[in-house]
Amino acid sequence: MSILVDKHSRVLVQNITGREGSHQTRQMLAYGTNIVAGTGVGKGGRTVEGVPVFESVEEAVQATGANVSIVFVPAPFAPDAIVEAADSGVELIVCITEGIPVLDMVKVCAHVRAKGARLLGPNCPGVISPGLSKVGIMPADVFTPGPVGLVSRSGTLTYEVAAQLTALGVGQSSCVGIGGDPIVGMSFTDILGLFEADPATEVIAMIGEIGGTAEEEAAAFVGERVTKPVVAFVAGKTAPRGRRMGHAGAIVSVGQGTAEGKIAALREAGVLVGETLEKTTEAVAALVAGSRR
Amino acid sequence: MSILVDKHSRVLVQNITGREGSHQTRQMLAYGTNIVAGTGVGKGGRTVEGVPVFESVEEAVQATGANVSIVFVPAPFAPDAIVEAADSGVELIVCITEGIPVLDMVKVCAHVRAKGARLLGPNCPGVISPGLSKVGIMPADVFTPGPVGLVSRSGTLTYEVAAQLTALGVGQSSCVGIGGDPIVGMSFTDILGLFEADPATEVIAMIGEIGGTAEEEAAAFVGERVTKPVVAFVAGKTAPRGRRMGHAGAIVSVGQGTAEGKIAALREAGVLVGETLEKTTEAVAALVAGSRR
Amino acid sequence: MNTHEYQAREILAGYGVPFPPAKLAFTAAEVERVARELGGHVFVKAQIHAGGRGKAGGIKRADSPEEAREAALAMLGRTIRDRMVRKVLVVQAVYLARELYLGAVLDRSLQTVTVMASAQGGVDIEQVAEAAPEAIVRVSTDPLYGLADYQARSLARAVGLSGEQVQAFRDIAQALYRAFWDCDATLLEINPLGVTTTGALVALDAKLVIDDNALFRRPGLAALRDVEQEDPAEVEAQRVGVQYVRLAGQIGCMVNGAGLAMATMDTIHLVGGEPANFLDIGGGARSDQIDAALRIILRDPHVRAMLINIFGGIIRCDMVAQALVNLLAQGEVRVPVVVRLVGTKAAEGRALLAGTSVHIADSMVEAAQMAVALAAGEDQR
Amino acid sequence: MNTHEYQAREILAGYGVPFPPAKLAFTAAEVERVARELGGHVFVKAQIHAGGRGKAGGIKRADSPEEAREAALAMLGRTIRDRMVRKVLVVQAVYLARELYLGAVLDRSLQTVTVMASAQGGVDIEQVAEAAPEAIVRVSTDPLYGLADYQARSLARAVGLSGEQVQAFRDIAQALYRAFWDCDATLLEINPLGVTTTGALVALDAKLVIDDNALFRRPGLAALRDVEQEDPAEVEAQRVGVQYVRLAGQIGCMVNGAGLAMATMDTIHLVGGEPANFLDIGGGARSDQIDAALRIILRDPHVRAMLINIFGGIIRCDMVAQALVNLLAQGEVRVPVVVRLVGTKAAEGRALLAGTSVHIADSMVEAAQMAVALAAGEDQR
Repeated sequence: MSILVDKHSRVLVQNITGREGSHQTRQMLAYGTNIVAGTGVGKGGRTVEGVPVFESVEEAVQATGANVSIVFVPAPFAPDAIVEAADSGVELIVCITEGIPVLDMVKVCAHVRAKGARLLGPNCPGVISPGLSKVGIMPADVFTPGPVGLVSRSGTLTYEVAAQLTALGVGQSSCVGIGGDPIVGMSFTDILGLFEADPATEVIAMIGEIGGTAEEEAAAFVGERVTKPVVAFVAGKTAPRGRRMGHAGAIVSVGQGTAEGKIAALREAGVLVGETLEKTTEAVAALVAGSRR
Repeated sequence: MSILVDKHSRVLVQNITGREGSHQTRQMLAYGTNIVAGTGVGKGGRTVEGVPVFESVEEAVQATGANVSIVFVPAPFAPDAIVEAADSGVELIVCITEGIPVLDMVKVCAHVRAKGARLLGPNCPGVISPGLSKVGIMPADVFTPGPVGLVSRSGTLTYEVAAQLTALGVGQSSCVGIGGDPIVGMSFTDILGLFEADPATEVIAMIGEIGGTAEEEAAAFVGERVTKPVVAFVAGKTAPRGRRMGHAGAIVSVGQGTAEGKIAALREAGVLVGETLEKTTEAVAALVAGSRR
Repeated sequence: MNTHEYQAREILAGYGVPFPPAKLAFTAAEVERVARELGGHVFVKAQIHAGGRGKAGGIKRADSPEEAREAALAMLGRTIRDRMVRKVLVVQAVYLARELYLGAVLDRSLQTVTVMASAQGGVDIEQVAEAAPEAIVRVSTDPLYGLADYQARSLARAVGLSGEQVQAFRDIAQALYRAFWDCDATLLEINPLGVTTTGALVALDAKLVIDDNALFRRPGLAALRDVEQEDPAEVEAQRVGVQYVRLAGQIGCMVNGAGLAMATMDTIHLVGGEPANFLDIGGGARSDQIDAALRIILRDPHVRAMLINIFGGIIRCDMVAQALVNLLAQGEVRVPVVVRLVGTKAAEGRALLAGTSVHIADSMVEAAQMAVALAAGEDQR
Repeated sequence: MNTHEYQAREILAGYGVPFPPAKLAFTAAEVERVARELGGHVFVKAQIHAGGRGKAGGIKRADSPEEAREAALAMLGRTIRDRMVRKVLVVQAVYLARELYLGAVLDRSLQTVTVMASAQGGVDIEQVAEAAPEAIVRVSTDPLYGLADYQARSLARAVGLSGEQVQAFRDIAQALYRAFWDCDATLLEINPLGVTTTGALVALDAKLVIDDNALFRRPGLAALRDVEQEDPAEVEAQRVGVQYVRLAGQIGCMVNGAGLAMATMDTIHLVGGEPANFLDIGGGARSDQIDAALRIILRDPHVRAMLINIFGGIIRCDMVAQALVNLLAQGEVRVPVVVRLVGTKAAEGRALLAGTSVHIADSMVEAAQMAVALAAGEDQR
């Protein structure tokens, strides 16, 4: 079991004919992801890595039954690609694209919500259910199947934590990067709810960072709805106020978004918060070992 | 029994301090409508006909528990009044105001939908549940309690039909004017669904007119979901194409909205369509008599 | 509110929609000069508020400035489709391979704006909608997100465009969509949207109808109104605040409420007559409005009888009766009148009319029958 | 992207927000002349990209043109809060009864724009947010409908306005809201929004931060950028396409990934050091970008040791190592370096560094400890 993607996911690559799209398609196919279609404006009828290319998502969905899409469309056109996927009945849209204007995402998220679709990202590494399906750009070899559900706002921290867990002999059910932008589709809360309901997930690891209130909301959700043990890490304790730390979303402003506030809220809700990544992954490993005993 | 409003409706009059608002408040109070509050910008703290006036809907709702509002705000400001009511938790908003720009209503209807409120109108006479509550501007004396549910896009046709029914000795459960604008809140379909579920309603009378496809959608709904007998009348058989017949919504355009098309769709769905208003009300009376036998 | 082609064209051009060079002209001499400036091969197009002007001689091709002058002489100062031609648009001729249609309207059911396209452009879209509805492709927009690129591209492909034309079409469609909102339009169309022999897209005609209810906040657009192109009776009705639409029949009618007015018209038709107009005096008309409305009807030379159908609510029947009595006293009522009064102060109204030449009816059907019979009698006189 | 007060002011004025008369000036003589034009009583305000300029001498009241000239002399060509003052805004003095705050920001949780107001204007809103969060009133907008009248009115009443001030405030708030969207802002504020002694509302300062991601479609706004006001290292980083933020510590760090970079900074702090910068080279950096990033760090005179923390994915560890080896060979590396390499080609990367002066660490904590120790050693030298 897993969340969001598995062997039954029929994946569509939006802008499969682009450099990044075709490269990542190769990587995902190598992992065993069931890629059934791609789109490329003005490129309908071709194939990329054996995958048929369509002019529109609607045509791709009709021809192949794709139900998950991954978006490699450049920032100026990515909002449109997400809207197109949502309008065409795609259930899960994973947007890798970085640099989308945030007010575009205000509109896109409202649209996706109204259509009843799920959006991961933008500016995210995607999702991997180790051994089953990879719909993302993460280096596959650091992930291994197992009982830990991992969710993070950061790409490299996802890889780092997964690698440390794997090194400790602890595998993952699914690893989800929700994206580093101020406005993203699925939140920590959404993913925590899915992990809570997923029988394959025994322990949840959550990697937050400064900016916004997503970690505080996650803490409230854990307090009320999550029965599985949750371990967290929050990056950015040393970040100065009012400066954007790489991620457009990683900025402390108008009294919101400090690491201290997030850590306090998480601890309040009974979440174990690691001081370093190493201590965080060790705590996760200990909980897994404990639950296995 | 009735739909939308009854003795338990706690009514707020938006712009109660205006000429029309205060006049209609008097009429509604005389009918026995439970008016608990009014609003008037810059007029908070006064009373009108003994009704306390508040500065905002939120304050009015908090102080009085109002759950139905009736809007007498002039067209340029009416969209805002509807949004305010929806944001403040009012469950049913009746907008009497005529002349609201239609693209404003595109935004307002989306907002009201998202808030889970109900909107009647704009450009409508409101709703009356004879003997229980009148939240509207209709002349009360032509209505009488009874088993007919009446819904219409037109104000005067509502009065005309109710008067004819009353003259025939047939009363009404509720009479609803959904409004003559191209974009209104509740549709025929919404009201038909409420009448179908209302134990007090035995026969449904529906008064349509040219323009749009609301009658065609109602016909499809009747065919699938309505078990009670429905009698209809459609006004505008002699209206020329492309000209607006008084109501902003009464215009035949781009192959849609002819009386013939509507009548055919309704008959197809098993709805009895009267050739004149008189024949329509006679058919309703006969059905009521039949169901009483 | 209707606008002229040249006005709609100017608005759309401001959003980047490509049009061929053109200039408005008021005299034949001006037309000749403009035609010369534009290279001699032009279309001369009457600027009137009427559809179907092409078939009625309102659009003419000219291949020299002199021909353009002659075409203009045949239009300017004349009446086409009941509209006086005061100005013409002189447009450089373009060589077209195909004519498409592109338009935006309100979708009432989905409560949003729908953008439509068709490969069958250059003719009235109403005709296409009737004869071949499947030839019109539609996309519904999210009012927050707007017309998505992919939607515009799918319309482009559906009307047979390809390659760079798809992007060009997208830009035009999105410009049209933005203009629709910015103008509070109820209809905005480019018809035909031409595909030139070299494959470029160019807009050849534009039609814009603006939501009357929104004019209060669009003073710039309200100023585009050309009252001269409107029916004087309708202009007068608008001035006094009643709703009037001229029709072709002989029974003038005055009613309160749009629905009741239509039902009255339908009843007249059903009993063998034809309504001369739609007239809704509204729910709260004043005496002076009623007087003005009656005069508008009486001024129509086709009217042979008048039917007044009032359901008194806020409006009082006695007030309506009194207005009629006053007009009768002034000798202004040149046709037989049938009155049906119901509701507030109906008895008082009927009492006022007792002893006058006015016929009183009890029901709408009866009133219509009486009016039709009286009109026939008038005709025989 | 930050903008200057005079730029934000000009934009908001275009939406009808009332500001007192003012003029930008580049020399003291100009300031004197402008002050005279404006009636002598003015404020001279340094146009710099830094908060808290008032306390730092960047805003001065002058009651004569001569005083204004002197105030300008004390600012122009000098550095305030690390920013060079090249221009000042000369603003006519206004007599205020109260100072309010009005601003718009993104609400990430509700995924829309929030408009905030406070009766405690004139100070940094961050301070109000911390000291008295309840003094800030917020309304969340529907992005389709916009800032509703009633919402603006409720903000106005919450900050103590009444009567005609409420409508004036509403107009300003709705202008601010529209400008926020039109500018792709991430922050737009008027602080203070003054209430004059006669009760009128007037904007006295404006701050606009624009979404960098949206500059591609806002060329007019992108042109407002004043590179001279930015940290040269950050400008260089932006030029080469890496994310750099200067901090106050002594350990320079280069990391791939924003989250990992922050975690690295935190770890340095935890083991007793302080990071000299945030630097994320991104997921797919090229050799030349890595080289540029290393040089940016080494150019910082406060750096005493460098920590390189790479999780190889798309980016290869050997490429990073090679860039470092090249710099070492050129003698450009003036501080001790600790490297941690994990993932793609990590072994190859470590092999390249064998035999150089570079210290290799296995974990992030170990790397941080080594870097902090080495920096301390440097300091003692």
